[in-house]
Amino acid sequence: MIKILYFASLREKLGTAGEDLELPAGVADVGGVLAMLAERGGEWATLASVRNLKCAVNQEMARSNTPVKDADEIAFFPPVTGG
Amino acid sequence: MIKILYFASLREKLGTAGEDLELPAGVADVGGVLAMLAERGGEWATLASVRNLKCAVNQEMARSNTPVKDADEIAFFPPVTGG
Amino acid sequence: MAFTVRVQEADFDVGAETAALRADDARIGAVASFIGLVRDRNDGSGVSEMALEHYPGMTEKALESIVAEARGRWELYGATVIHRVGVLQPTDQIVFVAVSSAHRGEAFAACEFIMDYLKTRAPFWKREVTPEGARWVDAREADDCAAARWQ
Amino acid sequence: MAFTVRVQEADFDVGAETAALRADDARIGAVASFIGLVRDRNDGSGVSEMALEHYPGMTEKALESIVAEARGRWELYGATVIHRVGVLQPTDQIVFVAVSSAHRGEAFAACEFIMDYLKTRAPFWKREVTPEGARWVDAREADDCAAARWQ
Repeated sequence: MIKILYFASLREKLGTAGEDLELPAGVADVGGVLAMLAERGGEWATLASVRNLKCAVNQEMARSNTPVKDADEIAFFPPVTGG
Repeated sequence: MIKILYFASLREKLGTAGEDLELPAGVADVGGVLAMLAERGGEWATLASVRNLKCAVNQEMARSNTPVKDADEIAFFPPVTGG
Repeated sequence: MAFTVRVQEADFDVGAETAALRADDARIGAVASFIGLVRDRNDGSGVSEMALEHYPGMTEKALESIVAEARGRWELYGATVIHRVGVLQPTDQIVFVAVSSAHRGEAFAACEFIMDYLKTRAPFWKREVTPEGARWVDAREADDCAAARWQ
Repeated sequence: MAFTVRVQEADFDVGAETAALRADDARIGAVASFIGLVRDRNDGSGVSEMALEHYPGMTEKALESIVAEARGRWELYGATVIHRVGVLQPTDQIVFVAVSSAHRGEAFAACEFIMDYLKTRAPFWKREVTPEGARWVDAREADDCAAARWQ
């Protein structure tokens, strides 16, 4: 299982704050997770093309080619605006 | 009359915090005041050559050629070290 | 604790936090600090309320790593970073960053560095309520530029 | 008073001064501040006591002109400059500079500018007591360089 989290405007757009999913064979990085989610269609299909989409794996900033393995926590969010 | 003030290490070295003096004819700028004081000899003679000697006329930073006239307040001091 | 990072809903007391940072350490010659506040206008609209969301867990790690990076660059005796989350009103305090060191140059630099990095790396998101409705605040390019100058 | 300059023997309260500077002005998004403190060491010697002398009259004028110059360079909503004089001990507060504005860049810049100029233009002199006796503190070349970068 992997845990996926969505924050801020992404959470609102997707209508969920997160989910637990089985990591399918062949999905090995963040880009693979996004491709898997895109198969759902609708808002999910456009997730990967959200302008400046940010991602963290296990609470460290990540990129499309960052590896993903079982039990990881993957978060998607827009650029941060605190401070 | 002009008022002359001495601060910090200069005040200690000269043994006075200030004095009121008649402005002699022919003394027209800060350099002239220093030359007049140097005539006293002793520590006064070396005042003009104190490293980084600072001067203010009427509480504004001044230089050797800044004009001096009757009723002015002239201050001599070392570089400032506040803050 | 000379180095402190906190994420909280509660307000903070600038005087008390500054005293705690100093802790009567006589090596400290300089304390530079910054307070970020909710303004009643942003991007041309009135703002009546703001909500701050964050990523619990990652936020604290990100702030601690920003402080660690500042300590690697400058000799600091202490640093305090407090960031609020939840619903805030105009004039409310959002963030406090304070840094202590021997001399002012390093205190100013480290304080500004921490703020610049916090603005681009710590997972906080602002949502503001305006007369035209609620909206998520857009990231400012100026913040990326501010952070980039430290690289 | 949004713009305040004070020279005083009494200590100051950072929390109260910050609150007075902000005065619930909802245009303010940023407050940058600096506190200078007496250290127990300087130039390799222990310091047990410090005395601050100044030039009454000129000091206030110099500080006001430094603040006016900062206001000409950045859009500020307020500034507070407090400098103590008289006898101080290690860990005592010497100087407080705080600046409010809409955004952090101008608040940080103006606060550091005021400190750099104060260090080279405001007529204060420090005399410190060390185990080797009392001595007047020498002006640091680093302060001239810090002030020169704003020109």
